[in-house]
Amino acid sequence: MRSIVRLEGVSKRFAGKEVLSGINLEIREGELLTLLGPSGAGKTTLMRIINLFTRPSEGRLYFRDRDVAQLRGEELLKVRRSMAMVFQKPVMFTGSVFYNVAYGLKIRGYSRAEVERRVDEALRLVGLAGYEARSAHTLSGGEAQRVAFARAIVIQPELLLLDEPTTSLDPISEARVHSIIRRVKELGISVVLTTHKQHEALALGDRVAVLKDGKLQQVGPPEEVIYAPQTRFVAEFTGMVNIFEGVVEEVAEVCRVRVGQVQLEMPAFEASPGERVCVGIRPEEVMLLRTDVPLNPRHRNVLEGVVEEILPQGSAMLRLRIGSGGLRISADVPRHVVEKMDVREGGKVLFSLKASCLRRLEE
Amino acid sequence: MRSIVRLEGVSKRFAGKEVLSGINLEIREGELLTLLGPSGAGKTTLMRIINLFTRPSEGRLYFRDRDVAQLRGEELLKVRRSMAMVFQKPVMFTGSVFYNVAYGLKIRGYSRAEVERRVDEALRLVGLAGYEARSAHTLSGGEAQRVAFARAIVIQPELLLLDEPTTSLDPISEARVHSIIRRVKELGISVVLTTHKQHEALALGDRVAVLKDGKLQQVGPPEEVIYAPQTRFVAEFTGMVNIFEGVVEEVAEVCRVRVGQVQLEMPAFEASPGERVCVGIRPEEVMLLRTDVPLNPRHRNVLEGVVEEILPQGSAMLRLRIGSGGLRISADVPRHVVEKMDVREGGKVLFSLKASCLRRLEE
Amino acid sequence: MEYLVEGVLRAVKLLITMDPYVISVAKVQVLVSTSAVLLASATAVPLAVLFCFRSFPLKNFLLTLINTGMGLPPVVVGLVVFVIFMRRGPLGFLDLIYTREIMVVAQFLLAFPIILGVSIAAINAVPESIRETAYTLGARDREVALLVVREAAFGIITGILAGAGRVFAEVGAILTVGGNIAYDMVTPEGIIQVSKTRTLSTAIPLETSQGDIAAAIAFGLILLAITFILNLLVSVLRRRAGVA
Amino acid sequence: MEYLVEGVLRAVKLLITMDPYVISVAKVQVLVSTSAVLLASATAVPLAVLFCFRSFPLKNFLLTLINTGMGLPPVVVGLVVFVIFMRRGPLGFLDLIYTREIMVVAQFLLAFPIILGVSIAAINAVPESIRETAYTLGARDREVALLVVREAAFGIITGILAGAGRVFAEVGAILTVGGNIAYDMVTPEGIIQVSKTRTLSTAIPLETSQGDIAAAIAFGLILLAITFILNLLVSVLRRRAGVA
Amino acid sequence: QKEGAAPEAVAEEAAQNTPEPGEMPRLVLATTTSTYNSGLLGVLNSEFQKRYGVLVEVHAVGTGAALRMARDGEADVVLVHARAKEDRFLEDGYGINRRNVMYNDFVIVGPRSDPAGIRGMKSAAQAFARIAQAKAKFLSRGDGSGTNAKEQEIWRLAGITPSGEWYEQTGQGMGRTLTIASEKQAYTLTDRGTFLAYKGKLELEVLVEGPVRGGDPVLANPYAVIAVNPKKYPERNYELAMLYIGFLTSPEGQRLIAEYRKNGEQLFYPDALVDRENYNQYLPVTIHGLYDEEGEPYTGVTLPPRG
Ligand SMILES: Nc1ncnc2c1ncn2[C@@H]1O[C@H](COP(=O)(O)OP(=O)(O)OP(=O)(O)O)[C@@H](O)[C@H]1O
Ligand SMILES: Nc1ncnc2c1ncn2[C@@H]1O[C@H](COP(=O)(O)OP(=O)(O)OP(=O)(O)O)[C@@H](O)[C@H]1O
Ligand SMILES: [Mg+2]
Ligand SMILES: [Mg+2]
Repeated sequence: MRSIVRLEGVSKRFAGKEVLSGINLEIREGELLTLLGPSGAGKTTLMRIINLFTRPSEGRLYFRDRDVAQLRGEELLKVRRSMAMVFQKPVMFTGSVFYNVAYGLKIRGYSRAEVERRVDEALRLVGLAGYEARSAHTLSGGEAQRVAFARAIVIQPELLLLDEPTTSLDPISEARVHSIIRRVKELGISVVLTTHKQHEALALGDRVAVLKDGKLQQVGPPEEVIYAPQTRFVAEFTGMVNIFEGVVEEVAEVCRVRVGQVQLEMPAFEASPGERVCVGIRPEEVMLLRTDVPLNPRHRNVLEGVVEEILPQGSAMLRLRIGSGGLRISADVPRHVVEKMDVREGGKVLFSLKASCLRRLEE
Repeated sequence: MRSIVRLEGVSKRFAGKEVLSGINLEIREGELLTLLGPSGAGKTTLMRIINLFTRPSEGRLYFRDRDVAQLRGEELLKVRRSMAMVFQKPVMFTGSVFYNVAYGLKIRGYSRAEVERRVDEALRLVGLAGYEARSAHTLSGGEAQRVAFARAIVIQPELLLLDEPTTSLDPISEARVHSIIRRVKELGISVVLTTHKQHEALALGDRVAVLKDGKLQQVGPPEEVIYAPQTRFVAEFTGMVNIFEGVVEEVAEVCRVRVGQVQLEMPAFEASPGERVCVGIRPEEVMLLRTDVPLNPRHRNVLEGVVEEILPQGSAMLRLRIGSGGLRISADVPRHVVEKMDVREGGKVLFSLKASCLRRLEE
Repeated sequence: MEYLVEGVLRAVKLLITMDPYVISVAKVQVLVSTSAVLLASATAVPLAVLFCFRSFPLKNFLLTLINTGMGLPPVVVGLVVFVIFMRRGPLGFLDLIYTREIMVVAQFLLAFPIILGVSIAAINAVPESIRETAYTLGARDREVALLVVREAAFGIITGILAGAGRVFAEVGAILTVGGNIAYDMVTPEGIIQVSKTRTLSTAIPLETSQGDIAAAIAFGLILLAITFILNLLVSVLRRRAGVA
Repeated sequence: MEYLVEGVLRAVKLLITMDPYVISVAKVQVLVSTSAVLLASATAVPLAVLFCFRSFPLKNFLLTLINTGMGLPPVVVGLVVFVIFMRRGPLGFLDLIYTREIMVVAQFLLAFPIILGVSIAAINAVPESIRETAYTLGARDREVALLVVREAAFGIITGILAGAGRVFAEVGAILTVGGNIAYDMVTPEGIIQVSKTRTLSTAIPLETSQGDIAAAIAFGLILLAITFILNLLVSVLRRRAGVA
Repeated sequence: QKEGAAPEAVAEEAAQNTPEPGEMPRLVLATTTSTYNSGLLGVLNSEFQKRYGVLVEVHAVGTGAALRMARDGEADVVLVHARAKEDRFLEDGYGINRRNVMYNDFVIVGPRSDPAGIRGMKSAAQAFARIAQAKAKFLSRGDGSGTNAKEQEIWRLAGITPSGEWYEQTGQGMGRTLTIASEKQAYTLTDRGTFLAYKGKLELEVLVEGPVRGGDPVLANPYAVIAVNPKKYPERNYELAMLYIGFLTSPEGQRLIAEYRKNGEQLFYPDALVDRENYNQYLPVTIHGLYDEEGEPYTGVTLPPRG
């Protein structure tokens, strides 16, 4: 796939503070790339750089293989006009919904008829047909968000930049926006979407880029990011709550790592004995074992522990916090399993950290 | 527990449109009540009524057993001063963080020393100690949210009203705000919190009140709301995606309901044969059955179906959309189960709708 | 009080009979003052946008100067313009003194700082996000400026109305550079007075100096009526445009 | 041009020598005009808050009236005040005509609509959420109003400066009600002129009519200098208070 | 020791030594602008103040407005120059005890090039007729002032009703009208005093002289002082007004007028003294609220002997 935007070694400093550093990232034609990161990670800044709003302090920015980082005037305008951006907190221009949506077309000099046709189309797409005459300031938050969408889509950009488009929406509106985004993608428009919601990044993105403190942590398809997090941060941010520091004791076909009083067996990785490493496992990969049947010898890393706390996790799962050998381990277990096994706070449980699910994480 | 606020038959109309109707709700001393509902449900309106901001069109509003709905002037002020509200989108006053937090104290005429002591305490509570001199307009969204908190808490209200306090926060900031809210509760302050996030309502609330189209759907502890939804809306909004309309065929120790070509067995409820009813089951309560071992006769409502789609659901689960006998059923199954059973799109599966999990829902 | 009553009656009568003198004087007023306001708006509003969008050294000091300019004494402005354009002055060869054109120049100088100052305050209050949104939609600087002006319309229009108020009511400057000149015309209906550079505002002190207070009040009322109609027009247009 | 140069030199000389006549005239100006501006601000700003917070019938029409008021011709305001307060007028018994007090009244009427109009525009731009937040924090109406004024400070101050600009430069009204009176006082040092109701602004046309254009320009410059210093003061205070 | 004192100290001291204007009895004089602008009133009023401790509050507003003020009871005494209006003022009962004070004259001025060719003409009316014939630019004050009234009178004498674009009305005071005439190189009628005061700044010349320089007697410009009738306005200070009239028409007052010079030129010619030896100047005998130099109530006025 051809790339539409490519960043090479892009850095940005504000008043000496490095907000983005050494970003290498490609946005491919037709793809939906989600940019996942916590507040302050630099997501908005990165979007603004792509939109030629903010000039990178260092590095190169290619738009369709042309270096555009230092463009000015009409040249810059031409490139910017092939993109559209929807801000985190969209503002409505004073005036009607029509005025808002038509704005980008009018300044491009489209004919009145063409403007009307396209505005109608765009409003239809976001499910606001018939809203043309409404004053934009009287819209609800969700409606305003969708008008902002229509305003951006109507100019038929090659690349659509969406900065946290669902952050303040309720689940129903969020689902609607997601389906609008999918429809936009079907129109062949490439999309970059920032979010701090893991589930959104994973559900929408063809690829997910995880950003933290201005550095790209990992870029890849959603499954890879969840199940093969490369860094401690990516692991934490995608919900891998069990992260331990330990010391490598043996490197062979499998590796053995000592964590507290426990030795864990896990898939081999490059390291030398005595090295300090960070390992992690997702809470739903911690398996409760029945104590009323003999232990299956297949199970590795079987530990005994005391349930310190049981918290609801979503609606179907419960999260057990288990203390074991100086470690605190969280396990997400379906409610009905917990009930069946009669697990209670203060009770003892047997569980296994499946060896194949344990992963080594970079700091 | 004594009630701090009680609403009796409260309705509110704006320009003839009924935004709240017949709300009966009690807020108990020391509790944290979450108000769950989609956008436009009337959550903000309800909060404003409690804060004596908006006068109900009908009904009574008691604050500590005193009818306050029609208070005016200084009397009203006195009651309002024992509450504090944080808006959905908090605005900062122009000036320093100190100015913002101190505002409520200054207008109450506290001494300079007392103001400084309390502001310091409040900023410490929200983790912004040392921010006093910062200009409030330069704060990030999350920081502003926390300053708004401090501004409300500093006056030591008896009741704290929080309107969607975490809506625009990333998960890390959200967790921080949650822990602040818990600390506030420990100070003995009662809290009402609105949200459209099911997980937040359930995780934080001592009780959850579900609001839709201005009507209270259900009020109760979180588990009750999830596992015993009374209405179709509560079920849908708390993630019960499998909802079917059917006809009662038999009412005995168990009920039998025909849905499409399928007859479902479920716990008894009051109805007469031939009545149309609505029944539902949570997707994680749909159980995949192994086909390589004989069927356990315990299983009720065993159906065969074709997997039409597999979607990621959170990070650990997959959602299977299964077509069966004219129904479309969603099942949330742990990823590793799906892998082990080698379920694929287009393949056949056997599954059971556990009878005890099927629930009747009012429209 | 009789003066007031008489003044009101006189104003009504002059308006009803469409007194040709009053009409010619009012015409000059409207012509000169609206030209000045339009010119001042056309220059001050774009400058206000520039002022708010750019940052440069001494910005605050410049703002203070602009605000000071709102207090330029009209007579002094008139004198300075006069001194520059008078026969022996550096621009005397243009032969503009005692013409309507030079009155426009003088009033322009009076309206300009007010419109500029109030517009700056109004544009300052428009959130930056409006500007940025326009840019992301592909707007040019000029288009962004227009949009911001539209958003600040309420305040800017207030500024323009304040500027208009000043020049419509102002005497010192146009009297000095315009000369308050009228002449008599012989017509079949008799001799009528026709304004050359006399305006309603400069006619008022003339009536006062003749001791005709009622006439002065009548002229003032007519002037106010014109200002009011202009204001009404603006407010209707504003609501029609839906900007504020 | 020589007039201009001479005017500047004369202004500098009058200031350096602290000419007692100029000082007494300037004192009256500052006294009268600042009183008028302060009074007008003290009434117009609260009214602007009320205007913005309340909705009532004919609100738009009232706004148009206020904006029209920005164009009240000073001479007419002067005449009307005069007619009301003159010996034979309804309030003649107060014996206020040709006093500084009545000058304050007249200038108050001129400053009031400008400060009101511009303040309304400024307060209109403050988001309603500011107001509501204050209420939830337990503020009384008065405290909320204060807060909103603080938020709109930049615009309101611009309005007050525009009002100040108008009255400091204004001649028509104070000339009519104040009479532009100065006394020749016979003192041991000789005859010195002392202002009773003469201000810098009314002294300017007097000098012009006496043919002393340079003196007129000098007085104008001194007036501008005073306005400038007041503006500078306001801008410093404003930054010190951190409101805008 | 006054020599080295800082200017502000002098000003302060002056302010201290001087009775506050508010404490002194006050006389309100409404007058035409030329008397004030020429500086003559300053001289007369300081002498009056020195002598009687009375402050004269001058409203220099033009003849029409001055008479209006007096009619409204806003003045004690008027000093004006428009005979017809004065007569109406007296006839209506608002004024009383009119006295001639002084006179000067009007002159016709115009551009050096004199396009209508009126230079040196002896008759003002004929000069006007020639200007009208040539349609040479002529500026009228058109403000109902004394000068304006005189101009109308001359047009009447010439039998002409001036109209058309050559005949413009400024509606302004003499000084400004002269300035405009100079800028436009137009003819105008002016009182000699104002013309002399502005001469340096004007590109105009006297083309037709008034009676002071032996010209047309029609161009005479007499000033009169009139007290406001105490019957109409009992609250006005009639006694002070009469004191002022007495002072202006006294030999002392007349001497000051005759001696007043501006730029070396005499502007006004005294006109009040009568040739009869035994003519008694009217003066009030008691004046309420007035005290003499010893602080004793003031009971009469003794004017210095004639000469
Ligand atoms: N114009 C600026 N001047 C100074 N610092 C800035 C500027 N813009 C952004 N920053 C800083 O850069 C960092 C990254 O900001 P950015 O807005 O890109 O984060 P984000 O990932 O979009 O966060 P959020 O989820 O809160 O929107 C923050 O620390 C922010 O304070
Ligand atoms: N002042 C008002 N005038 C007219 N309608 C109003 C007013 N305030 C609220 N409404 C309407 O009342 C309904 C409920 O509004 P409310 O703000 O209480 O909802 P909400 O549950 O807080 O929604 P959200 O999650 O979007 O904040 C909406 O349909 C809204 O349009
Ligand atoms: Mg951001
Ligand atoms: Mg809400």
